[in-house]
Amino acid sequence: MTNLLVLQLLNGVQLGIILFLIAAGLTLVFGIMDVVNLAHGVLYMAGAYLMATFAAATGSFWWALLLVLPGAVVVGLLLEVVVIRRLYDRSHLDQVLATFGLVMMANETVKIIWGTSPLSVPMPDIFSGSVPLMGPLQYPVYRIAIIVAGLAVAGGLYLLVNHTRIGMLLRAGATNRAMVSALGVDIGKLFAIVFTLGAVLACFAGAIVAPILSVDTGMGESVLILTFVVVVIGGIGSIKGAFLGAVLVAVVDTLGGVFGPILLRSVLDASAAGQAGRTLAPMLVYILMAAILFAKPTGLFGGRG
Amino acid sequence: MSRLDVQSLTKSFGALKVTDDVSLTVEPGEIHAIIGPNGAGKTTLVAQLSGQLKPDSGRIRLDGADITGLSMPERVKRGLARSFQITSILPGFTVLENVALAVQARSGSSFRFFRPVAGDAALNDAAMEALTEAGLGDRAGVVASALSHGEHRRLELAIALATNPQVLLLDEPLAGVGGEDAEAFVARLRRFKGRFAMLLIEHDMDAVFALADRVSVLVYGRIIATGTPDEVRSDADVRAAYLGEEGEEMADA
Amino acid sequence: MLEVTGLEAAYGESRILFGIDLHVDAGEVVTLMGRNGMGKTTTVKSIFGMLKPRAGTVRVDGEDLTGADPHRVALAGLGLVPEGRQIFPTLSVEENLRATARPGRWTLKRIYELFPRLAERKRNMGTQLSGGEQQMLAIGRALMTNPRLVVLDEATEGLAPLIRADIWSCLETLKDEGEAILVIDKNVDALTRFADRHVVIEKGRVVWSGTTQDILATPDVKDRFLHV
Amino acid sequence: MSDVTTAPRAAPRAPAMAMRVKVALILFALFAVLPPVAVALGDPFMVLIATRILAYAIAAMALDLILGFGAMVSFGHAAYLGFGTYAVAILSSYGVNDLLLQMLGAVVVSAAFALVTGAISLRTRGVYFIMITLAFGQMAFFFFISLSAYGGDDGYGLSSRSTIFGSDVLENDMTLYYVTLGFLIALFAACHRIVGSRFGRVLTGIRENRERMEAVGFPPFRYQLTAFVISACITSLAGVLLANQAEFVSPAFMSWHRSGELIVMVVFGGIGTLTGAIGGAVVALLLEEWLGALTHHWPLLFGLILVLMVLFSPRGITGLLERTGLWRARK
Amino acid sequence: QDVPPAAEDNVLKIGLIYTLSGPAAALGEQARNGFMLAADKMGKIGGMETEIIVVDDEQRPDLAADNARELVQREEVDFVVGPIFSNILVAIHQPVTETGTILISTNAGTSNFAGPDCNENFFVTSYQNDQNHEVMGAYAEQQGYQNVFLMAPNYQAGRDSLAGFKHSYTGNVAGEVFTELGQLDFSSELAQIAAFQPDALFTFMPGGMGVNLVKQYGQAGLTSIPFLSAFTVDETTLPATQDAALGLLGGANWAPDLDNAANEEFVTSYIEKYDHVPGTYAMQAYDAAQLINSAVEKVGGDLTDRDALRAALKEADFDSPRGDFEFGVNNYPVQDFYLVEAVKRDDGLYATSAKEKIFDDYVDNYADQCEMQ
Ligand SMILES: Nc1ncnc2c1ncn2[C@@H]1O[C@H](COP(=O)(O)OP(=O)(O)OP(=O)(O)O)[C@@H](O)[C@H]1O
Ligand SMILES: Nc1ncnc2c1ncn2[C@@H]1O[C@H](COP(=O)(O)OP(=O)(O)OP(=O)(O)O)[C@@H](O)[C@H]1O
Ligand SMILES: [Mg+2]
Ligand SMILES: [Mg+2]
Repeated sequence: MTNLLVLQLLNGVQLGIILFLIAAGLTLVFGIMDVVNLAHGVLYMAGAYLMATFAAATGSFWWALLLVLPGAVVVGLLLEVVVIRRLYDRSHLDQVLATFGLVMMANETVKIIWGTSPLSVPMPDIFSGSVPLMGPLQYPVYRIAIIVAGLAVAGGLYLLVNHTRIGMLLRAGATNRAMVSALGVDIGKLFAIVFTLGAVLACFAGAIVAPILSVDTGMGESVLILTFVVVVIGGIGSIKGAFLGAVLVAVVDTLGGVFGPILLRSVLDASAAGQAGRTLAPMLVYILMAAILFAKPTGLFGGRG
Repeated sequence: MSRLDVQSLTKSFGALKVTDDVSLTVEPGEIHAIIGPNGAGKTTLVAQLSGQLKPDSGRIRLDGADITGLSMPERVKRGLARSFQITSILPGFTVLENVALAVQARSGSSFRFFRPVAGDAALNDAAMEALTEAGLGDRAGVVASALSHGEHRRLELAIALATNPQVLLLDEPLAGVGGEDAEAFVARLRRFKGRFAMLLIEHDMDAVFALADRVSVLVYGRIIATGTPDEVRSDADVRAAYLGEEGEEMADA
Repeated sequence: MLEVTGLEAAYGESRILFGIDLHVDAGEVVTLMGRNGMGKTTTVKSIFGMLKPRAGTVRVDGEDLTGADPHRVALAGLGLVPEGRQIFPTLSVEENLRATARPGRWTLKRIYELFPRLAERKRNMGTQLSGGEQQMLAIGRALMTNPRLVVLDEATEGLAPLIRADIWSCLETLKDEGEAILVIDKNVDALTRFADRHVVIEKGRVVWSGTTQDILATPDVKDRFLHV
Repeated sequence: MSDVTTAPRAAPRAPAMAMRVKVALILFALFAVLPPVAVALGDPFMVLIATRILAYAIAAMALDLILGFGAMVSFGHAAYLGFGTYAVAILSSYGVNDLLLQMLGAVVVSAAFALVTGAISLRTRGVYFIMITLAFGQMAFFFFISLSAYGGDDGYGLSSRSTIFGSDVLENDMTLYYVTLGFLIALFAACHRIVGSRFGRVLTGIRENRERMEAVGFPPFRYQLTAFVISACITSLAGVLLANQAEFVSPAFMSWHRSGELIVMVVFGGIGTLTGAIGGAVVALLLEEWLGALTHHWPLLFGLILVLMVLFSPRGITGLLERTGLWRARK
Repeated sequence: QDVPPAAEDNVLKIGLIYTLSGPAAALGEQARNGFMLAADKMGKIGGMETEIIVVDDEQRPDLAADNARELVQREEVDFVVGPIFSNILVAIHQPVTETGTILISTNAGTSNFAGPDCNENFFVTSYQNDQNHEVMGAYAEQQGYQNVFLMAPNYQAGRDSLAGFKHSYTGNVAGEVFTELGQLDFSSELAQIAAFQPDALFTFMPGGMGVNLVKQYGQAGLTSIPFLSAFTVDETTLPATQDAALGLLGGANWAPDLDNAANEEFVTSYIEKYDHVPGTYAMQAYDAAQLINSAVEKVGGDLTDRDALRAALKEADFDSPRGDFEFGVNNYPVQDFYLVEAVKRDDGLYATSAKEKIFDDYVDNYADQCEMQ
């Protein structure tokens, strides 16, 4: 029982890191540049599709990953220059509408280019094994690699935002673009760079989860809401918050699914517990978010509302 | 009985004691000015009096009734109004609507869902009156965001007047108002004297010494002196902490 | 070094400026005066490209920067202390100073010497400052960009008399160091002490301009245009 | 950060307001003559589609009441649409077929849910408000998903439409259409009055500057909560009508996609105008219908239209009309 | 009762209603392709001028109900064919059948329409939803598994699937887990499976969820535990799972390599036209076209006599790629079911392969609740 608990905890943390990897770019753009980018999921999907395409073309995971990055830069810059740039001064609702339109366009475009069937990305050989954990339990090496990548991204972003001039300028620019500009900073260029960085992060997340997840047209949408939940729980604009939010969401989800029914069975009879468990399980994440926002209306680490 | 009676108010931000055992009163019809260096805790004091911030300890009484635990709107209903140091208006509303809303707050329930408010003469007339008093009568139909800085200050005043206060907390009403406009402003405030009591925070010493019945000096969260304008002006500590040579000039004048 | 000719500007359909001419030479202190709502701030915004002028030119050192992006105007050597402070609320005091800083004579250390209060509050967030402290921060922030011409729009609003005096002496120091200054302030008397020239605007037009001697010689200028 | 509550829009000036009512009246007149025209064109089926559009228009207008005027962007409003549809399904399975009783049921449940969740949600602002309302919407959604007695996520087919005082007039598509239109007009009139009332002005004031409103004596919470509940109740009425139109209920009516679409309709039409929300619902649904008939790749075109709309007409269709002068208020 | 729409001008009108947008579009496309393949081959279905209208239900029941009404009332089609999903079927069933129009479901087969709510205008060319799960239950029983772990997404079809499995499986249930719809990561469930070490896993994970599960199953080192599934390992997901799915088992009413002439022709011509291996979605829609063809031919193009038409449909007189095919009392098929396994074909494409026949002429469990004769 304790073994299982520990293992499930580990699983939760690891799922959390995957979530964080996807949410990181969103926090950056949403929290710091104050742009509600629903198209973030699209970028994540684009990363996975680019990965699948390059992997098929080159036959190598590593070459594909290497090619995804410039591809992501192109996609990100294009999106910024053509659409996002014009949304910085607009209300969140305008941003929602425009990026919602982008989502529709992108999903359809992907379908036209790649078809509707899910695609596949093979696992790189050196990561394809598992390491034994306790007893019969094993842990896939690739997931360990993802954890490492996620931690590196988290650390890097935290430093970037909180301890560099670029980070300061971004935070300043989010609240008062005109003033930053009047003090001599080309904020337009800066925002373009950061949006592109966010796009690259999203594409990177899509690319590296492709070997373990299904690459299909729905993938962006299905994580979008979850990443927003993560960002909001952590507090908008907080990298630290996004990280903890992601882990919290994942752990609650994982442990709740496993131990919730056990707990319920101790207070209800079996069939009622089963019914209640099934009703509550999918709500867990939302109950968690509502509870956190009830207690802390601006999320765990959000200073601003 | 004092209109406003503050006893031993204390407030800290973390380790920083911003309000340190402050006690003061505002008598009916009186203008009580508070001066003090930047960051002394004047705005924080107003925030506590108006209900925007909760004091750590101490009591606030309005006309004898304890209002320490009341919310901001409840205090307004009892006649305690404030103006903001940093302009705070409804930018998308017209100047008139800004003031009419303040009138509405004190006249009857706002849970009325069907009668059109735009043509409500009772509200508009009272609002117009407040606007004229604040010298903004000719700008009534303009959208508030299009006012200049100085005009915003006057709108702040008009809104506060329209709530029909017993005690008006004015946080730097003159900031950004210059020249003749400032003189007119001071004259206007003087006209209100007697109609209601005022707690005035101002860095414009001309205005303070022209208006105040009493002046308190707040430094590092503590009141270091209270007295008539003349007493305060000649206080050496006050000069050293706050007035500098400007005080000397005035004392000489 | 700054030369403004025939500047016209409007917010949407309401025209505010009707041809402003004004220039500030290197090392010179010029004031822009006028009653509330006459277009002083609008002039500043137009110079900095924060509002695109309808007509006229803005030149810095001969380079035409009319309607250029604000950052180009700033990089040409202009520093702005805006009306209403406009501190960055999500940055700490020190970050406010450092974020847009450019290398030069003004360093964090000198700013803290000028405004010791800022040093005491350097970890506070921008919004956790008193009004006057925010004003100091706005001035410090502009100086940290090491401009050759500082534009101060109501920079002493809300400052205690002592600090106000400090600012004036600071401006005098700046002037001695050869910095050019364009200043808008309601404390006309303090300004006439060390400013070189004065420009008075009324309803978007320049109605008087001249040197400090001129003002002192014709006291009715103040009465006529400023009513002080 | 500036939250969504910073709707950068001017409060409607009186002349612009009158113009909007005029446009709404023109819209209603067009709706009123649609059925005979459809019959004349030999396409009576149009009426059924139009009924769905009208029902969504009611919901979008209700959302605009809080989104446009109160800056409360509810991302869980489809829940109330769902409560309305399930009120029909559940009550009719207990033999309560009367439309008005079903509406009463929908309103009572929605008011209760909105009161509780609204009170909690209003602790937050901006994007946090969006997400917490989403959370409550999702909880309602998952509750109905697991409601096996009514088909769970498969939904539940209605054996017949609601009755009015025992008569089954609604079985006739035309009657249903006109009843729906009647509700739309009546609810528009009500919303319009609310927006222009004392209450409405306070609500708009809170949108503009909450702190200032508190400082003049309005506690924002109770005004916002009241508006939230009113909006929820109106939305649930739309749900009752929608269930009658589709003769089918399903949790799909209350998924977050539906909530998102309602927001899209409102913003697309131009927020804070009521008329814009109705227009937004009509145009968005018609576009979907037409583009869908044109090509299976219609999302590409629809998405493109949304993006272009935002880029070139900041205030949605309303803004577009104003720009072309069709809507401009004469001085 | 409405009058059945007349077949004017001797045109046969058929409306296809499938999910063609959104994440599940691949399934709808296969079905549409299957139908169009047959239609193109036949040219004139039933010897009549044929018009086919394809609409996208967007996987939205409310929209689908309107779409269905539009097909029936505005387009006056003679047949509605579709959909993929059960909730869409529930939404369109009444609008179509109440007008006397024939509805042929080529995939969704819910229990209510098989049992008490069966309808003379409603035909199914796929199966009753529970049956594929029952196949796997029977297989587990036959293998003598005593301890099976069950896992399905938490929604109506998922709950039905586990019930279906347990219908023909009598052994012990090691664990029963309901996952979230659309779940991405199964590490927690996989850990549970690893901890329980069951004799086998039975799961129902359609679409992207299945792809994720299959990929992660191998990565978690669980391949030694038999993987029994339904709608999880099929021709729509195999292109994404590829090698990861090889050897995994499923239950189905057909596989591309069934050895009969009709199947041979169907599969080859499908691959030729669409470049991928067809799945059951395509096959069942293909059969729907054949079914309409046979019935219309039988009544000689006279669509006004509905009773005759229904009788002709009921005969199911065509060669199905799955071999034996006939309708039961409830108009659901009576057919054989197989254990299928994912394989890599000689041409490098991935497909399922029939390993073993589990049920012969199998009738669903609800047919006796249907009151049609
Ligand atoms: N939220 C806060 N957290 C921490 N410190 C704060 C906060 N708000 C204000 N302070 C500090 O409290 C002190 C008092 O601020 P306050 O605004 O009351 O000053 P003030 O007397 O109004 O000054 P001024 O005349 O410059 O407006 C300041 O030093 C300020 O930095
Ligand atoms: N954003 C705006 N939109 C429309 N009109 C504006 C706007 N800002 C200012 N105005 C108008 O432009 C005129 C000039 O304003 P400006 O701010 O330049 O005056 P100012 O001389 O700086 O006054 P003050 O001393 O009060 O700051 C005013 O009449 C004001 O109403
Ligand atoms: Mg202050
Ligand atoms: Mg100004």
